[in-house]
Amino acid sequence: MSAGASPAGRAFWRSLDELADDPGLTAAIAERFPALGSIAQGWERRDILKCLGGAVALAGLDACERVPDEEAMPLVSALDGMHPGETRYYASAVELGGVAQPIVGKTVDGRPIKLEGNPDFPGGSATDAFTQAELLGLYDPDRSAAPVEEGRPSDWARFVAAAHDLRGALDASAGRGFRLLTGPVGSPTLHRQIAALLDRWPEAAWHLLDPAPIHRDHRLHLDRAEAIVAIDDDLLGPGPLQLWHAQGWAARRRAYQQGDGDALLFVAEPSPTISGATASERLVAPQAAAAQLLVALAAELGVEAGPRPALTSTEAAWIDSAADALRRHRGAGLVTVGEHHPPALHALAQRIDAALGNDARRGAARGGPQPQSADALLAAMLAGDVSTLFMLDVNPGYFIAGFDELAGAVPLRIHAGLHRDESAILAHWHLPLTHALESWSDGCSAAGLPTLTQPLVRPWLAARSRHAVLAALLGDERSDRAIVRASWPALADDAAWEAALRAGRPPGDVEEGASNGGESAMPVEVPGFSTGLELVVRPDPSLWDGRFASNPWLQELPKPLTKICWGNGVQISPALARELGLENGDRVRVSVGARHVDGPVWILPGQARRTILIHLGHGRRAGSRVAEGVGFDATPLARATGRVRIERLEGREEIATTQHHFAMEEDEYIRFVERAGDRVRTEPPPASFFPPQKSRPAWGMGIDLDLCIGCNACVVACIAENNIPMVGREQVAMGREMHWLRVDRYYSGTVDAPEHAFQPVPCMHCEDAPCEMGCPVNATVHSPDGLNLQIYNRCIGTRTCSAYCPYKVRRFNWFDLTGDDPPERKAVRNPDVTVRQRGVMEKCTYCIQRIEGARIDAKKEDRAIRDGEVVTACQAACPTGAIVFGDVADPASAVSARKADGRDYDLLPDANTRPRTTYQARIRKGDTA
Amino acid sequence: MTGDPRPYAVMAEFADADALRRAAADLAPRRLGRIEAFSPFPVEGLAARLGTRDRKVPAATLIGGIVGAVCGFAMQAATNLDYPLWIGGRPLVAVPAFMLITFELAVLGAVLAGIGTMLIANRLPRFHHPLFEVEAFRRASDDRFFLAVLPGADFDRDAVGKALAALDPEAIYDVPAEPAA
Amino acid sequence: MTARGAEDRVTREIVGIPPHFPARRMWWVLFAVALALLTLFFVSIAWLFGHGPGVWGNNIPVAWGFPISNYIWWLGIGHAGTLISAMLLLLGQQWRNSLNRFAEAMTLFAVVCAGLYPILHLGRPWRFYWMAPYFNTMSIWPQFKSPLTWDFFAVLTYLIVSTLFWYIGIIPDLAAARDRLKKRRWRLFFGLGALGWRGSATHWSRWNQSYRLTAAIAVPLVVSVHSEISLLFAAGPVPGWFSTVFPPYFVVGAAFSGFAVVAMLTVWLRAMLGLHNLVTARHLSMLGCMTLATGMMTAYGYVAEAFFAAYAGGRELQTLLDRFHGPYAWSYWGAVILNFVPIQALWWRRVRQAPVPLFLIGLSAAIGMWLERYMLLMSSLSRDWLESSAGLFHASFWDWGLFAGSIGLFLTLFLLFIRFLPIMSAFEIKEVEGGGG
Amino acid sequence: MAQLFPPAADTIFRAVAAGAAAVLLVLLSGGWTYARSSYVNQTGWVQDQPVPFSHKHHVSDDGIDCRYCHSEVERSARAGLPSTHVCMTCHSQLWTDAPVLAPVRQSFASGTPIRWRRVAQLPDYVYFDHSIHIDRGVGCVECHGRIDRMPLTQRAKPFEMRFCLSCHRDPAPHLRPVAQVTRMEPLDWNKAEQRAFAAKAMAAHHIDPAKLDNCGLCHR
Repeated sequence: MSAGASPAGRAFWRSLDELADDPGLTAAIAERFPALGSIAQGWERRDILKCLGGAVALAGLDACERVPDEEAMPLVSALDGMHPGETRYYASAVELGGVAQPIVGKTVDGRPIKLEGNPDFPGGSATDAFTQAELLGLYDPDRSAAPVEEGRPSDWARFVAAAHDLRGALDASAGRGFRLLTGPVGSPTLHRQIAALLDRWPEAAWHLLDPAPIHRDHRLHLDRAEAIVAIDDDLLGPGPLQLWHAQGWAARRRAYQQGDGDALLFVAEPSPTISGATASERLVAPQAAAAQLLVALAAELGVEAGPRPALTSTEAAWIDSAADALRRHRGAGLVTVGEHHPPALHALAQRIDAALGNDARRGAARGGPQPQSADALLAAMLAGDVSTLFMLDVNPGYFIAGFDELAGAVPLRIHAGLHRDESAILAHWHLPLTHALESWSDGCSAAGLPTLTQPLVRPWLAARSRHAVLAALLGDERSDRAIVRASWPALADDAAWEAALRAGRPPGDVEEGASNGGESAMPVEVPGFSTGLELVVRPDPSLWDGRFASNPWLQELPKPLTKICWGNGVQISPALARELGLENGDRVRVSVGARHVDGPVWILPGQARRTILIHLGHGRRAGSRVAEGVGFDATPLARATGRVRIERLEGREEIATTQHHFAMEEDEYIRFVERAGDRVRTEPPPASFFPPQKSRPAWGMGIDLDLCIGCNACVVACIAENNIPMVGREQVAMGREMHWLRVDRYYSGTVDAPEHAFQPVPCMHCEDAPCEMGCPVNATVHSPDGLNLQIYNRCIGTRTCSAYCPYKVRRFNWFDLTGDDPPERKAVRNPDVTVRQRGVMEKCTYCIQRIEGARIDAKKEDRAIRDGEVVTACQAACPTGAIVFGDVADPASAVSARKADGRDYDLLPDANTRPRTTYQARIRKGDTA
Repeated sequence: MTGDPRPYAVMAEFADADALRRAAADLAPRRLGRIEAFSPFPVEGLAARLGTRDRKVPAATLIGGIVGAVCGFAMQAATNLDYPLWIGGRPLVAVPAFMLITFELAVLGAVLAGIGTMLIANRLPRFHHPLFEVEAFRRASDDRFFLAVLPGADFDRDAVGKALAALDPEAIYDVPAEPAA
Repeated sequence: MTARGAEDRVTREIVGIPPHFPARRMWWVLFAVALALLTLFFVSIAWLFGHGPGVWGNNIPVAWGFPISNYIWWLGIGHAGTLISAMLLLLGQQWRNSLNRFAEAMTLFAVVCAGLYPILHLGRPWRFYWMAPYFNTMSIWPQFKSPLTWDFFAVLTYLIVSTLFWYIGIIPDLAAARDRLKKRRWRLFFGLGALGWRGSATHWSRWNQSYRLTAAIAVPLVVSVHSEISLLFAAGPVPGWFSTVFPPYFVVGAAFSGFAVVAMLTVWLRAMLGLHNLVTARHLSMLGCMTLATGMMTAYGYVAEAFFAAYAGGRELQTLLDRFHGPYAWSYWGAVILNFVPIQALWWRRVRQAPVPLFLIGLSAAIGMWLERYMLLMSSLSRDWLESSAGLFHASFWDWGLFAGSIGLFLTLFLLFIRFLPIMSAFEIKEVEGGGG
Repeated sequence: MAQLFPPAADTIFRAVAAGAAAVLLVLLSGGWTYARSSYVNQTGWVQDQPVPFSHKHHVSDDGIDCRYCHSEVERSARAGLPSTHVCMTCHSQLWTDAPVLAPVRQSFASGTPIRWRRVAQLPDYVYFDHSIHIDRGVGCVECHGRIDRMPLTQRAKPFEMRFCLSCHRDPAPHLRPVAQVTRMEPLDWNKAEQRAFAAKAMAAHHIDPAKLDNCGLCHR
């Protein structure tokens, strides 16, 4: 079959196998589903027990069971103002890649159980997936619990002693041979401490290891840009800046929807990213073509004199419309290039902006000492100039291939980190760090505002914060709270300090450099046209640079484009796959020069023909039981140079994905309108036997597919809020993931340059819900306020509801998924949500616990629930505000306004279920022309 | 054999169904006592001839069916009204949806009542019975046919004996009454 | 007096089987096999209860897997017994008398197998009784608008009714065995079952009334039961299910598979117990005819279903095409071929009367109908509305284990039945031969 | 010839049948009573506590208001067991060396909590909120019974779903002025007065019993 347009207008296909319409497909799929999954392997002993358990469970028909006895242990002395069972919120921040993500942490009985955005920050009201998942990181059972010396358990006292001696030696030698290696540093305090260290030991050096570069010198204000040209730059993609960029983009896009200006996004990229999927015009171009394109753009706009490089017709067309858009939006445009490209390109991009008078890019101020590169460190180590290597919250042992040999030559190696990872096992000293949620610190948000980080909970492990560790090294006795506070003279008096803590930020504003310009012209060398393969290594959309590999929520989070969980693949283009006769899951070897990695192939529509993409962050070798051995490690190739080759290996390797591949269906799951203001074609709802629902309030949800960028923040937020269990690779492969909210990804158009679209799918809370019809025991019924309830304790697990559900949003507990959780994992659970038993169905509840909370508060004040008082977890997290929730019976509510939009439509109208969750069609173009 | 205590019955044995039919037809009008016939399989119209046919079973079946149906529907309606729950937008008392269980319970009621009545009216189970005293009666379930005259008010053993003998049976037996009775 | 001889022979041949069982060795071999499978059945259940339904291949979207398709298959087989026994009784088809007893037994045991599946398939089987309305401290009731509740009542009723029907049918033969046999323990065994049946004309007339009335009720019952099973599918808005053709389609298919299995059992018992006088070529031929007839009706069901789907277009058509050449095409074509092609041979009397071919045709029909149930379930659920949630079902070892186990359960019960009870309705055969009617 | 069954057979059979029926009946009614027994719903059971705390003494003799110790009840979903500190506010003056209070003092000294056995306890899948019930004027006594008459604390009412529903479906008899919620003696009201007040209260608070047995109210 072909991907031709259907009568309905759009023909969506999910992925290649169906376009390929491969006869061997069935066989391939058969291999993808191991009949027994994980159960088969190595459970024997527990099997016996479980069987007994089963027998017992059945014998003692717990019909009229006694509630088992329980003990209550009241506090000895109530902490100041602390009420048992009371929920408290703390403003704080977590850091990723040196960028602080402002949060408000929700704690119950002193346990942090949910992170939300901090609306006091511009663009801080939401969160991204990583920030949501930091919560689970706090409770990671594999975090290292105590210092380790020479592989033996040790304690801080011994380290302090050791540090004392070291200090003496370094003071004597002015710090000769001492090297500090860190990741990107955003915390002023940490920066200050490092500066102090370098002052004290002039001979010492500070190096930076940043495997996932992001825009640091500049701050992009996408909300000011009506036309954005991003060349191989995943602006909206995962990472420290995602939230900032996404909110900027959404602000602009919402304005455009209201008819205020344009919101155009031109993306040229080697492999699909969510930016490309969101773009109004996406160009498939290899990474090597970036320079060409930029120069061409410059030439087209008359910024650079000189010949316009040779381009393919599609490239030329793209350049033309991009240039045209930039011209039309002089002063309100933006040209960016991916941070991994050489400075010359950035300079050129800025010159273009300067020429057009665009001011969406602002310089980000940077003061104090700047780190040297990691390569410099490696050189020094090679030369034997390093006597002490202090690795602070960074993992060179994983990122730098062959680091272990080099490190072997260093006499003293100290590592401080959350896990006993690849670098920790190379070190003489491993020092456990506290998690951000249990530390004092500060930082700088993506918007450029200073943040304060305060502990939501007292550390329960013998861990210390980064500041305390450095302080210990420098012989500073103060508590890290004092250290941090010392960085903020403005907060000297306690009132100011507490106010700042409540706000999560010290007073003070963004200090921004001038908008761009003044960039000296650097020679841009444009690589010649090559027929060879190119390898692109990027941070993983779910695991980033691998720091999240120990986080099950993120391991099981389907990557936006591939929907792969628990692993990675060698992503190649359909064309290349055809050429090499490869199918999803075939093992291949990718070599660059002398280095190579082996892994299974994943064919990704819309990837540049000769580009191979591999995600970092997998194949971790140490640090966490969750991380180890998942996927394969791409770091050997990350820094390698030479010719890129790919060859087929024997055998296949199953890749677990949450989407399965079948022939397309001619359907309008995702509807499009051409421009803002257009109305989507909707047919009148088919007749129904049953009276329309009348309820007040009538809860409903609207999801704007034009704002949704498929970033997965909502999915992780839902997991965190609703105690959703993770099931692991085999079960996902069997189609048993438990996510209540999933983000579907559809393609349309051609395989080589398809159109992408995302669609978050929670429960539709149908008014005429088929699932309710099916349940024989009244376990799923309708509430007076129009919710489709799922009563876990009444459910007997007939699964009829799921069979009848047209949207397949219901999830089933095929096993006991929660019983064996370690205490840490139990501690993260939301006490307001029932933990589901084995054998019961579950699904999205519209966060009924939040509704009930709001209802009770409103009841106490004898008023109706206000619009916006109930915010679902997904809605709260959504960086672009695509999700709106509220009372659809109230015409004044935000959700009613959203549904009144001409782009509003029901999913699967012919199922005639009268869904309460509706979608707003995506707008294909970004301009009003 | 005169002078014996009154037997439970006097019984004649026949070789086939027709003989039994004839005998029954012959004896039924004469007032010798209650007449009962025994055969290894239902013999058409025999009960009618003997006037022991009744319609208890059909009546019970009908009543049982009606009761079952009513209870069935009432149960469904009542439970739905007792805890009114909103199911898929359906009306609370959804008559079409209730019909199936109503029918099933009607069937159940009818069958239970019918078969129950059959057993009770036939006084079954009855493991010990005077007739089983007669060795030959064991063939009643195999290939022999019996006609028994049970003593009425004015019982004349000889008259009965003669009457039976006149039907030229294979044999005639006295079925002794229960020692206790 | 040929009649007497005949009656006597009938009694001897049928009632004599338990005490003087003809094929003891064969029986023991089969029984051992059955017990082995039964053990597998219990092991599968223990494993299931130990781990949860996840030991099967089920997933989302295919939340129903083997248990439900096997449930429907077993129940369908069951129906033939009742039909043969009740419907043919009312139609006065006397040839049924040689078959109805063990056909009914087959019904009972098939229904037992079927009835276990829905309970085992639950996520929390120890809560199955919540399907029943009883006064509980939660003051909550079953949901009577759900097809599952309908099924619960239907299957329960069906089990009770067919048990009673079978039992009152066997009473006179138990009496015959009681009176006929020499050994006291046998006589006590049958005597207890016979409830002191004496065969008096009055008893017979009442017995006749209730037997025929029950038969008259059982026929619509069978239809209703399998119609309700079909509603389990048809009540859900699932492409390929949501169709009015389902009830008749299911009932006919059920009868078809049932007659097929009866044919197999008949051929087997006839050979094993040497019942050639009682089960004549005519009986085989009649069975062949029934199988052929219902088979052709089933074939019509396929055509009708395909037509409706094509006529409806849209998703229904999509699902139909999926069935033709989707991942489950093998089961669709398997069903069509096995159910349609072999039975065509039954147009010829010579084939109908030849035991081995008849057995094989029955076998193919039984397998074919199993494939049909499998196809109907999987092909619709695995890809219903949203492309994103499409997913395949692959049976696990424990799926097969439980299925094989349930066959073991059936065989065990059936073997015990033929070993210890009169497997044919002796008195009715006599009635025909002895001119009682 | 000898009969297959002795004359007694029928009697025996009937006896056995009757017996079976009786056993069945006993089982059913047994199950019924068990499910509703105080063993299952744990009403009237006294668990041995680390300290033999007497509500009777503290409430009726000393006249301490419930909220003095259960301070959260108006604010939070949980009533909150008092911290050792609260006990010691009095018992640092009174009974300072009473042996029965040793665990309290020991807890206070060592900072280890007292391990009480829970008496009023709901399954984890039931979400009961004290604050809203108090706010609506549902007296403590409605669920906890005459706690002021309990030398040793025990569960007064069966915490079964039907118990909750009985009130949720007909709140009227169970409502009282908020000022009176902690009062243990019955209000000196006759039925009419009770009904009248309830009618007013339910109107004022928009309490609609039709919506009060919504499953989602308690089960999330």
